[in-house]
Parts: sequence; structure tokens; C-alpha cells
Amino acid sequence: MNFFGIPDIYLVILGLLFLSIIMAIIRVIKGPTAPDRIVGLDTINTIVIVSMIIFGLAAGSVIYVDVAIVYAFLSFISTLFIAKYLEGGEF
Amino acid sequence: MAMRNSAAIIFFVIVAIFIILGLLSIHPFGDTSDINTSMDDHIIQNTQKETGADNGVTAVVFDYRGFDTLGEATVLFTAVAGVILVFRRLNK
Amino acid sequence: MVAFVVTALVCFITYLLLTIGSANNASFLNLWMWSIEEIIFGLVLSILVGIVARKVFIKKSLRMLNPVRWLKFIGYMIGPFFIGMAKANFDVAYRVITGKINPGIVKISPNLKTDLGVTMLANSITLTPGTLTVDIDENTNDLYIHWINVKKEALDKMPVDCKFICGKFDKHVRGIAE
Amino acid sequence: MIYQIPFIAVALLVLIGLYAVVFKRNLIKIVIGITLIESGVNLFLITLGFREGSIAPIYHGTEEATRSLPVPQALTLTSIVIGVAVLALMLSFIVYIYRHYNTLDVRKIVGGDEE
Amino acid sequence: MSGMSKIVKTISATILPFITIYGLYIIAHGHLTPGGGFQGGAIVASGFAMIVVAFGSIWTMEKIKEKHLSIIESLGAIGFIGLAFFGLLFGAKMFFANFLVKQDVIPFFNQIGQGLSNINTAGLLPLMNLAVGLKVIAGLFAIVLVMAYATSKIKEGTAK
Amino acid sequence: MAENILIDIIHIIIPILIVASSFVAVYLKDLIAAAIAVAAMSLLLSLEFFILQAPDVAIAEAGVGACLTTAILVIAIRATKRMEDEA
Amino acid sequence: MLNQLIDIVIYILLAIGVFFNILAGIGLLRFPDVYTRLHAGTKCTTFGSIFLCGSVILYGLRMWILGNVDGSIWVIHTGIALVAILLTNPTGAHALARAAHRSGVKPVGAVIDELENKPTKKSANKMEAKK
Repeated sequence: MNFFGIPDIYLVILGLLFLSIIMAIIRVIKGPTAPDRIVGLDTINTIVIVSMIIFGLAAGSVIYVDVAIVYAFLSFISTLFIAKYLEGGEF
Repeated sequence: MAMRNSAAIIFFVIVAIFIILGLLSIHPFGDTSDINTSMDDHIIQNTQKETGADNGVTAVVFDYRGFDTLGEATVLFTAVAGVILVFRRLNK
Repeated sequence: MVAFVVTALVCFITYLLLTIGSANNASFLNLWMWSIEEIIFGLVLSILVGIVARKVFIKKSLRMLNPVRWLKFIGYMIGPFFIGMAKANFDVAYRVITGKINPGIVKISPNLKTDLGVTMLANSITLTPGTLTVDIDENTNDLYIHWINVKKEALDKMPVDCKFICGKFDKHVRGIAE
Repeated sequence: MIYQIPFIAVALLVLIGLYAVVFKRNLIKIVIGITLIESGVNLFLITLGFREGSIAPIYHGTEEATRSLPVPQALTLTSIVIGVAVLALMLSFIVYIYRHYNTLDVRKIVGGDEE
Repeated sequence: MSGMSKIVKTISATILPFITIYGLYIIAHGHLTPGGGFQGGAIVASGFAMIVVAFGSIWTMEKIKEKHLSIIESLGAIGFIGLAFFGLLFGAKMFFANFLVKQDVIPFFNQIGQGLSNINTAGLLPLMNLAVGLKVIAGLFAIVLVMAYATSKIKEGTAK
Repeated sequence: MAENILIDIIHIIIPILIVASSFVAVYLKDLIAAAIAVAAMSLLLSLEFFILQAPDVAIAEAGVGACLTTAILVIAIRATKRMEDEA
Repeated sequence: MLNQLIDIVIYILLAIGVFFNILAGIGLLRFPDVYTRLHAGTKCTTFGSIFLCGSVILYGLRMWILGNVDGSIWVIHTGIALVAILLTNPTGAHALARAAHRSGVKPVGAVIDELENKPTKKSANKMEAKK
């Protein structure tokens, strides 16, 4: 493995980030109540944004960052909807 | 009741068998050398020349296959009309 | 009208940031990085967004238009806020590894008046050591904080003193937003 | 076989969705099953168009290279928007059915006296 | 009072213009970078859905009615079909012909794309992107707004 | 086939996670939890599209799946009822 | 020489960011209730993504100075993503904590819970409905 070359070290980083995604998804599966599951979902959101940016770096093309910006803006809206449901009251 | 349930099970099993048969005979993942991709190759090579666009997918959506997009727009229009109709009835 | 102009201007600046590097001969030394077509498109789209979003974006006060407040805000983000955040993470790391927690929900009253100030303070509290904003009183702007390690001496006085929770953040925020 | 994992995932997604559609009784669960089948089909189209070591069919700043096929991607794009429109229509019908029958169980709605 | 807490309201009001201008950027650059009419329309509609959840659907319904959204959506559809018909009238005598690229009908839009630098390339594609984007914005936002408004009218007793 | 073992590992991990979350979405009785699982599946599906070199589709799935699908599902569950009944 | 130094700085930043993200995962699994999990899941991921995005910004800045225009796009777009994360993440955490408290999740092992004494109108309605 070319450790100081460009592509491979980013793929190693990506694999470590996926380890974190796996732990968060275990929380989504296991969580006893609904808020626990959303905490897991929120964590996965942030890690996926970062791993998209890192994958763009590994692929060496700048156009991939746009997808990450979309997630950074929008992932919080689904959290808001479910939080609003759990709070009670009308939409 | 039991008859309907067993019919559902038979249907499910038949579909599962078809899907597994299809899975066994599909081409290897990521290797398109043994299937015919001449249309895609033509699009990949000539997009910039023919449509002037930089993004091949947008060129396909709006130029090469514009009729599909027209159908999709119709479906979206119908769905919005249906939702508004149902909920206007519900509010009364 | 002022709201429309401010919203359109913010959108235009964002659009320029997004389309940076669109000029034909752009480089690090050549600071003019936009082509003229992009600027025309950006103006049209910004005016559209300004018409749509002006009533939501600007409420009544135009206090944040002052550039001194922006400089203070940037200084706050780089200086005290980042240090607090670093401390927070080592604290959380310590608690993740050892598993020692002593949680509780306490109430503080920071006496901030504007919505923006209380929002900024609440988000700062959420990102700094061992604290998390749970609820807010809509009338008096009191904050209810989940505290991961409640100190005994803090519980003597009943709305808990601000300095245990937010340190000097409330002073900075008051300087920025009020 | 191990490298066919995306295709196996497609098959499992479709089968799980089909299981929900056929055997579950709750209407919203059935809709979730249809959503899963849609996702499986989208993933199948994209996986079909992927070539080993290819890059996306966007020509900005890249030279000649193998590119993934653009036509399946365009069809998937159409499919996603149709999916959300149909989902909204189905859910509004479900809300209407719930207001009328006061239940979400399919067998009670269809006349489940045979139970 | 419907809607969520003060913090959520302030943050939603602050980031709404950014989401909207980003969605319009995605629409306008559909022929250069990943994106296009559908994607940008979904992004902008999601931004408005955030306003629905943060401020309450009744507040939002006072600002904009579904009637106006229907009109905007129809305008988008008419624009799309009209642009398709232009190909029948001029140039290639067929539906969806991208006539601006081949001929010098309007000199501003007839260039071949070079990269990220030119937005005025690709003939009809940016205009079609804008029309479809308008249609998708209005359609998806109308779906969310109407569903939220109608279900908020249902009483607490019937809906558990 | 295995030019780069790391990218192959990534291609193996993400489909497994997608299938796991879709299974959870069907298995759970709580419909809100099922909606959360659908949102997680959509998120990972978008990441998979991204890695399969289809950024256009990834943006569409992000905009639709991250917000609108969850929103419509939650609104519909709010208008009906939360639990899937036994029997 | 300077090039390799910048490379090493980028790798160090990446390592710090990944460490905090993995810490978030471990904390999510180890902590006992919703609020403490939110502590782990919000703070650690936000802090980790600051470092990861910072390394990408550094990479783009070097590219920009060396004369490639794409470097400017790396810097600005990653910066916008970072600002969006910093704005939305704590707000989502706050909304979630408030929703959890209103839906009746108690903090485990709490020394003091002052919010419980303040019944809001909605929770009072819910209590009546439960009876």
C-alpha cells in the first residue's frame, strides 16, 4: 500500500468512518425508544456528509462536494419532522 | 382464510425463485464487456458535440430522452392534483 | 424594502461564493474570478429569492447589519468558542472511556432579550463542555440545561448561576447581539 | 459470488419489500414495502450501469476515461420523482380510508368477516 | 401556538435563503455540474417544508395558498411543453430538438460547453431545467403543505 | 477483479447495511421507528449511489429521501395511528 | 519539502477527526439514556467534522496557491458544508432533546430535574388524556 500517496490513505479513513456508521446503525436497530433511534440517525447524517467529502478527495474530482452540501443543509429537516411528531401538537 | 394465505405464500415463493434465477445469470458486477452498450458509448462520446452540455445525464434527460421527462411531468401533475382533491374533500 | 435588499444581497454573495473560479483565466493571483454571465444569472436569481424569502429572513431589528458585530462574531468563533469546544470533546472522551456520569437538568436565566442572542447562546451551550439545551421559556428566555456532571456547590442557589454553565459566553453574546 | 454483493442486496431488498406487501396487514407498512421495492429497483439500475474503475459521465476537468453508463442514471432520476409522487398519493388515500373506516387493517377494510 | 421553539424558528429563518439560493444554483448549473431541474426543485421544496414544520402549517397557509402553487406548477408545465414545441417550429422539425445549439437563432445561447466557466451553453437545456425546476418546486411543496394543513385540522381525539 | 481491496470492502459493507436497515423497517411494530429506518436506508442508498459514480442520482435521492419521504410518512402517521396492531 | 510537511499536517488532522468520529460511535453505544447519547452524538461528530473539513480545506488551499483553479472550489464548497453543519447540528440536538422530554423520557440517574416541575400546557393535556 502506498502510504504517502494520494488515494489509499483516504480510503483507509473512509473505512474507519464506516466503522462509526456501523456503531450508529446498531443504535438505530437496538434503541429502546424512538428518540434513541433518531440520535443514531442524526449521527449517521453527519458522518455521511464527511465521508462524501473524503470520497471526493479520494476520487480527486471537485464536483462530488455538491452532494455533501445538499445533505448538510437538508438532513436536519427530517430530524425536525420526527421531533415535532414526538413533541405532540399539530403540524 | 387459509386458502388466501397459502396462495400468498405460493406467489411469494414463485417470485423469489424468479429473482434468484435472474441473480444467477446476471453479468459480473462492474464488468460490462459482454453486454451491448453501443447506445451508451455513442452518448458518452458525442454528448459534448451534439448538445453542448457538460453533464451527460442532463443531456440524456432533456435531449435524447425528452419524452420520458414529459411523461414524468404528467405523473407529477396528476399526483399533485389527486392529493389536493383528496384533502379538499377531507376538510369539509 | 430594506429587508428585500438585504436578503437579495446575502443571496448574491452566497451565489458568488458558490460559482467561484468561473472566469476563463482565473488563478490565485488574478482576483477577479467570475465571468459576466454568472453575475447576470446570479443577480436575477438573487432578486427572485429576495422576493420570496424577505419576510422570513429579516424580522424587525436591523442590528446585525453593523460590521463591527460581524468582526466580534468571527473573533468569538475562533477564540473562546473553539477552545470551549475542544475542552468539551476531551470531557466527553473522558466520560465515554470511564463511564462516570452524574446528570441533571438545571435552569439558568441569562437575561438576554433578543431572539438571535438567545439562539446563539443556546447553540454555544450545546456544543461546549457537558451541557445540552433541552428547553426554553418562550416569555422570559430562561434556558433549561441538561448537565452531564452536576456540581454540588452549584445547587445552592436555585436558578443556577450562569458562570457554572456558560462561563463568559453570555458576555460575548451580549456584546455581539445586543 | 462475493463480488456480486450489490446484486444480492437488490434481490434481498425486493424480497423484503414483497414480503411486507404480501403478508403485512397494516396499510402504512404495505406502503413502506412498496418504497423498499422502488429503492431496490433504483439500486439495480444504477448497479447495472456501473463499470469497474469508471468515473461519472460529467466532462468537467477530466480527460478520456471509462465512464459509467448515463442512460440508466437518467431513467433512475425519473423513477425517483415518480416514486415520491406516487407515495404522496397513496398516503393521502390511506388518510382518507382511515377517516372512513377508522382502521388501517386491510382485512377489516375489505370485509374481513371470514376471520 | 403551533410550530416549534424559538431557537428552531430563528435558525430556520436564517438558513432558508441559503437553501433556496443553493437549490437555484443546482438548477441553473444542471448542464455543467451534477444536478438539474428535479434535484434543485426537491432541495428548494425541502427548504419550504422546513418552514412548514418550524412555523406551523397554518402560519404558512396565511402567507401562500395552494391555488398560487397550482398556478406556478401549470406555468412550469406549459413552459416545458412550449420549449419542446419550439423544436418543432424552428430547425429540426421534431419534438425536443435542441435547435439553439446547431443554428444561430439567439447568439447568446449557442456555444459548446467548455467546462465550469460558461453557463450560457447547451442551447435549450438550461431553460428546460428552469421550467422543470419551477414545476417540481411548486408540486412537491404543494403536496407537503396541503397534507400538513389538512391533517392539522383533524382533532386530537380521533388521531391518537 | 480485486484491483483495490479497500474499495471492494466498501462495496461490500454498504449493501449489507442497506439490507439490515430495510429489514428493521419491515420488522418493527412502531411505525415511527419504521419511518426512521426508511430514512436511514435512504441515506445509505444515497451513499451507495455516490460510490457507484452517479452523483446526479445521489443528489436526487438526498433531496427526496432525506426530507420529503420522511415528512410525508410522518404526517400520514400523525393523521392515523402510531402502532401497528397485533393480529 | 514544504509539500510533504503540508501532507503530514493533513494526515494529522484526518487522524484527529476520525478519532473523534469513532468516539461518537462508542459513546452512542455505551451511554445509558437519550440525553447523554446526544452529548456524544452531537459534540463529537461536529468537532470531528471540523478537523476533517479543515484538512480538505488545507488540501484545496495548497492546490489553489499552486495555480489550479479547482482548489478554490474545494475551499469554498467545503467551507459552506462546514458552516451548514455548525448551524444545523446543535439545533437538531436541541429539538430532539425537547421532544424526548415532552414525550416522557426521564434522564437516567438524574440528581435534579427542574424542568419536570414546570408543566407546559401540552404535557398537562397529555396527562389528562392518559387518565
